[in-house]
Amino acid sequence: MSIDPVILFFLLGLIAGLARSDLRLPPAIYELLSILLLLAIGLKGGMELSQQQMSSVLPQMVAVLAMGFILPLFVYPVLLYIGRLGRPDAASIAGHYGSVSVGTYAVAVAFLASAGIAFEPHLALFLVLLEVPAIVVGILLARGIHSGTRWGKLLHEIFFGKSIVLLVGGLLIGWAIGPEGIKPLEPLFIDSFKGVLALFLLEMGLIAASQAREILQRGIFLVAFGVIAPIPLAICGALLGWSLDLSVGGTALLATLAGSCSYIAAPAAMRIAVPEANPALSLTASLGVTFPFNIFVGIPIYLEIAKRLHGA
Amino acid sequence: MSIDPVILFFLLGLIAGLARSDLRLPPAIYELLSILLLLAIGLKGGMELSQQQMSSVLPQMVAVLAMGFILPLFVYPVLLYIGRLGRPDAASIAGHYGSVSVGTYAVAVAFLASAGIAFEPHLALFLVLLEVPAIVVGILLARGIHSGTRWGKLLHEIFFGKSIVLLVGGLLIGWAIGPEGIKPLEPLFIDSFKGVLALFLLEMGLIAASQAREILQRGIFLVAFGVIAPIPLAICGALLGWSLDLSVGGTALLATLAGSCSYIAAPAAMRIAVPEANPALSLTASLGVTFPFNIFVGIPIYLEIAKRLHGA
Amino acid sequence: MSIDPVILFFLLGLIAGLARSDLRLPPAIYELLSILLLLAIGLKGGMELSQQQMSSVLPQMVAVLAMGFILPLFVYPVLLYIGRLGRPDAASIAGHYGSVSVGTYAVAVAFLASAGIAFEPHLALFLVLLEVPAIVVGILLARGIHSGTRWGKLLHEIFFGKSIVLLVGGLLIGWAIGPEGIKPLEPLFIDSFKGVLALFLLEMGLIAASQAREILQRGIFLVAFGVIAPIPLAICGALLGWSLDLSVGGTALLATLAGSCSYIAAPAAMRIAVPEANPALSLTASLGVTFPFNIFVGIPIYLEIAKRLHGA
Amino acid sequence: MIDRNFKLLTVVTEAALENELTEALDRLGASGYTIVNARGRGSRGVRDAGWSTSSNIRVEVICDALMAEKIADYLQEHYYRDYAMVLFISDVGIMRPEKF
Amino acid sequence: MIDRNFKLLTVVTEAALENELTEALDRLGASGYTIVNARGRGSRGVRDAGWSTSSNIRVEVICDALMAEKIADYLQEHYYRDYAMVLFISDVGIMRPEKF
Amino acid sequence: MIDRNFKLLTVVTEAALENELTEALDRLGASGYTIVNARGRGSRGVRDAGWSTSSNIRVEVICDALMAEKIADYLQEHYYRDYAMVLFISDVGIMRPEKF
Ligand SMILES: Nc1ncnc2c1ncn2[C@@H]1O[C@H](COP(=O)(O)O)[C@@H](O)[C@H]1O
Ligand SMILES: Nc1ncnc2c1ncn2[C@@H]1O[C@H](COP(=O)(O)O)[C@@H](O)[C@H]1O
Ligand SMILES: Nc1ncnc2c1ncn2[C@@H]1O[C@H](COP(=O)(O)O)[C@@H](O)[C@H]1O
Ligand code: NA
Ligand code: NA
Ligand code: NA
Repeated sequence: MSIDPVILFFLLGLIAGLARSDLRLPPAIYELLSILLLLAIGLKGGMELSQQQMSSVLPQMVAVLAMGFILPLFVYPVLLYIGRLGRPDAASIAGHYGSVSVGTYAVAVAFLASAGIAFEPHLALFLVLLEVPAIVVGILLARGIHSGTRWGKLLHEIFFGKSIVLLVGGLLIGWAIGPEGIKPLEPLFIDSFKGVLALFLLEMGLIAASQAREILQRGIFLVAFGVIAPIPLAICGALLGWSLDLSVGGTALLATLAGSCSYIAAPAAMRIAVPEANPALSLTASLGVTFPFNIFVGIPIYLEIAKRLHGA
Repeated sequence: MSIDPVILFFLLGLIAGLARSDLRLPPAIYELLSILLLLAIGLKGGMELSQQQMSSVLPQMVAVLAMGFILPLFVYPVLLYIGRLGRPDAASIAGHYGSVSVGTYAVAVAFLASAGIAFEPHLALFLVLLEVPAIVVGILLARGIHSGTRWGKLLHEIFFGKSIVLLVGGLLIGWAIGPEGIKPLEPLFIDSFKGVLALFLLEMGLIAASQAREILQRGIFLVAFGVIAPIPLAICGALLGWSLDLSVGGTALLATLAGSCSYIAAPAAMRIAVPEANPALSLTASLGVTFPFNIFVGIPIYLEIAKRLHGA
Repeated sequence: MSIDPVILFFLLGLIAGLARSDLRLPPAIYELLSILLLLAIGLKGGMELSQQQMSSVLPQMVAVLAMGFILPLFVYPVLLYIGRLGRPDAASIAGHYGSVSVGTYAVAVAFLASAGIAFEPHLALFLVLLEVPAIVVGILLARGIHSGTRWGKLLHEIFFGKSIVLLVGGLLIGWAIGPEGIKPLEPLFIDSFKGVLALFLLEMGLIAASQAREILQRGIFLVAFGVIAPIPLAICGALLGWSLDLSVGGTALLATLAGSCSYIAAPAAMRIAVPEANPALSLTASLGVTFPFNIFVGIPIYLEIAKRLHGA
Repeated sequence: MIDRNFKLLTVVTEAALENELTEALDRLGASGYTIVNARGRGSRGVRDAGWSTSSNIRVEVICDALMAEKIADYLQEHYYRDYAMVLFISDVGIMRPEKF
Repeated sequence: MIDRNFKLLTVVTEAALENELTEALDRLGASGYTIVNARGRGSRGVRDAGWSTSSNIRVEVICDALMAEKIADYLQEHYYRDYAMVLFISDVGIMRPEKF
Repeated sequence: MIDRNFKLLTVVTEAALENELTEALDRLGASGYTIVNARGRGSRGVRDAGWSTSSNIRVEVICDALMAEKIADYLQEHYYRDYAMVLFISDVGIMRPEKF
């Protein structure tokens, strides 16, 4: 099972960062890359969805949404009782791990494409559905229901956060214009996808490297958690995918989503809603440990799990 | 008559902005997109011009240039006497509406391409020709001829403003290298054009949304003006195009140019040359009202007008 | 011998800059463009190298590396005795001219491609090898061996400077993934190469123009040096290439490398290691004189030299 | 023509707080503010990234002494414990005092 | 070694004025200036955009009291009425006073 | 609640010095610093570019008078001769003085 080229760019970034190179992507470029990725995933998914009947997808959507609410509840007690973290930190990290990572999803999509394995178009929809619920549950775990949290404002910020807006916007546009309409947009959004992903991963490697000192300081638990937690989460995802009759590719992707953890939407929301939680903890686990673990080791494992479940 | 995909990106930006999403394109990216658009329009036009005889185009150019000087004179009295705006504001807005919008032109080009309607390559030249004269007239209307305006400095700044430089530079390069020479540049400049335009319109939608409060405050006249003014202006353009024997597509594009209004070159020039004019007024009308009106409603109307004139 | 289209973009930038246009590429975009160029050159070279036997290349690499150490030693006395510059300035400029320019290399590659002339893939390797040695020699010339220079830190900064990291990283990735693996990356990195180079040269033109005043002030010697020095340097490169049995294209490229001079890695390193040297002197000669000289006049000459040497 | 009785209050804090902060300044009655992007190091480590979660903003408010104290107190109460934040106040002279 | 008799004049204004402003500073004889991009809110509303027509710059000039007044007067006369602009002056100590 | 005995030291210098400078500040014992990108003009001409070799940074350090002098002396000794650099110091009041 050969490594996907794009992952080498993550490695390059990681090594450059650890070697304290002055290589850096300007913030504006990082923004551009993530905008392109989010729109591309949305557009492609939406365009393919436009050729499907939605009625069969609806029950699946409900099940996936439910999983989004439940996953952080598995993670929280582990952090609280085994990790002995304080309530805000445990809740915040649970929210991160219940939510999903667009970067990880994109690598998995590239991985499946290289392996020639198809998947259902509505996985892009599941990506959107899984982003928010866990964050809400994480905040609830930290603050309780009757707290002074300004939910209206908070939910607004989560739902209209740029990643949701671009994913949903892309989905709707892709769905509205269909395969014909998307043609003139393909050179920038679809054909360049892997190149954009490569640059994005280069930057992710640089960021992961900048977490290195934190990782050493935070000690063994956080690293162990970051490496081990994704597996049971991904198994939940795989089981759900399998029971929803997804294809092998779809099952592997849903497993990847469950096993991935947020580093854009969740940190931003948690910083405002659970300020007592230390953002260095969650970001280190998420970006410094789990993200690299998933793209190097996790995704192939999740595909293997999906294959076994389907008896392939 | 179906909506062009790129316009949906404007809608997405508009909705995200009105919903106060944190989605934002970094300034540097906005700059990059406009540089790419301007160069692409110039290169394409120049390349096609290189295969034409220029002698037939020259008289047309003079006529179009003349229109550029005259259009603001139609607009000014309306603003002064009906709109009851002060002289600087009326003059500044007249300058904006007499000049042209590159974004609107690009959308119209995409619209014609989708509809399979051809147009003369020198329309890109007309775009350049129409940019400056109205701005000069607007300044004259505001300050009179004998004022202390430092014309030398001002004209320099207008003529060497980046939009003119990139358009003219692109035209000349495209013209020099011809269809063969442009091939290696096509992936970035030509093939990606629609994708770049889509992102550009996303940002324009966000900016238009940020004008919303202004629009409500400025009252009905500005909105009415922004919606109504483009039509007679576009009719002037269409009549000129028709009498110059342009094709249906060319006529529609010249109508679009006449009906569009500047939001890059004119605001910058007016801010320096007519500081008493309130920039919020002109920008709100131009970006907040007329630009969206043109791309959603105006362009199809202008094409229809062009068709009628040509008895098609 | 027709001019390559991309060079026209340099001219456009130069004219715009001299005419004091407000055209400017945002720093972030300049960064993006150079990252894309460096990665593209590395990837392409590495991919082609993956199909070669490396054993034959190794002796060539040693010879090229040696040239990198020797070239600045030719330049230094000229600057010191004829130019009557101080030791730090002479040493710093010698380091610049012994090192290489990625932009010049890219233009030469484009030039050869237009002319349909092939070259060995390991020229990209030579580009990497030639970047560092001359900088080290330049610093040694300025400070001597026993000075307080913190060599460890300095070498680290040079070797892990972003241009080396991206070039070497690209080479290794390209080499690892080969022609098959690079396919999905081609739209962004390979197909867009010329477009990216065009924008890069636009910015280089603007920067060169900003050196104009310096050039006038610095007097005739610096200009003469910037125009004349590249020729003998390039001849050294051509002779080496020819004696190493490189093809005509390879010889021309090695000549170009030798005749080009650094404006990214060298200025950054010299500013820290030889602070007494006036950065305006070296940058003016390098960017303001030699770079334009090379892309307009030098490269065709170097190709001619290569042809003559090969008796073609 | 220059009124010397004004204060310049400067806050360096996490970029994620920008919205909350400007809303608070509006509510507290500041006549305006100026923001630039920044990076830095402090007791919460290095904050230097593209990454909005670990970059800073630098906010300036010109106001009278009373307002400066009001804002400082508000920030102290709401943000000092949980956020990377530094605040300093200096004396400035301004023109058009009626504006602030 | 530190000379306390200097002024730091800071102007926050429209980005569109940058060229005019720096030319004016040259003409008036300022020994230099430092500029950063900024955004903000004031009496002319929110100025916060990629968009150069509605973004700000923040310009600093170190100079003696006389020059500070001269610059402040010039700006007041030429720009205060029509442009978004805020100006404040504070006391600073500098090294190498001969430079300014 | 506000302690008035602090200094704000501001340095405007070449972007190329950022690493060296922050390392020096760490070594000298500054409790932190804030940096923004800047452009400008001074005795070494216009420094205004994307181009890191001719752009500036603006570094601020809050500290007590002793540390301010220490830093100013260090910079003077190491960088004043060869680099574009301007340095000024002003009095500021801060909260949480134990932090600095
Ligand atoms: N002594 C200092 N001088 C200047 N800026 C500081 C100082 N300490 C902290 N900062 C800035 O304030 C931010 C937050 O500080 P802190 O809460 O101490 O982490 C840092 O990231 C710096 O940008
Ligand atoms: N009270 C204030 N404190 C700090 N900055 C201000 C203040 N008022 C205005 N500004 C800045 O100055 C710019 C122009 O102000 P104005 O002319 O009042 O619109 C604003 O966009 C802000 O960036
Ligand atoms: N009088 C001044 N006021 C404000 N900033 C200055 C002044 N002089 C120099 N600077 C800044 O300090 C940098 C270096 O100055 P210099 O060493 O004089 O070239 C300049 O590029 C400006 O950004
Ligand atoms: Na997850
Ligand atoms: Na018009
Ligand atoms: Na060389």
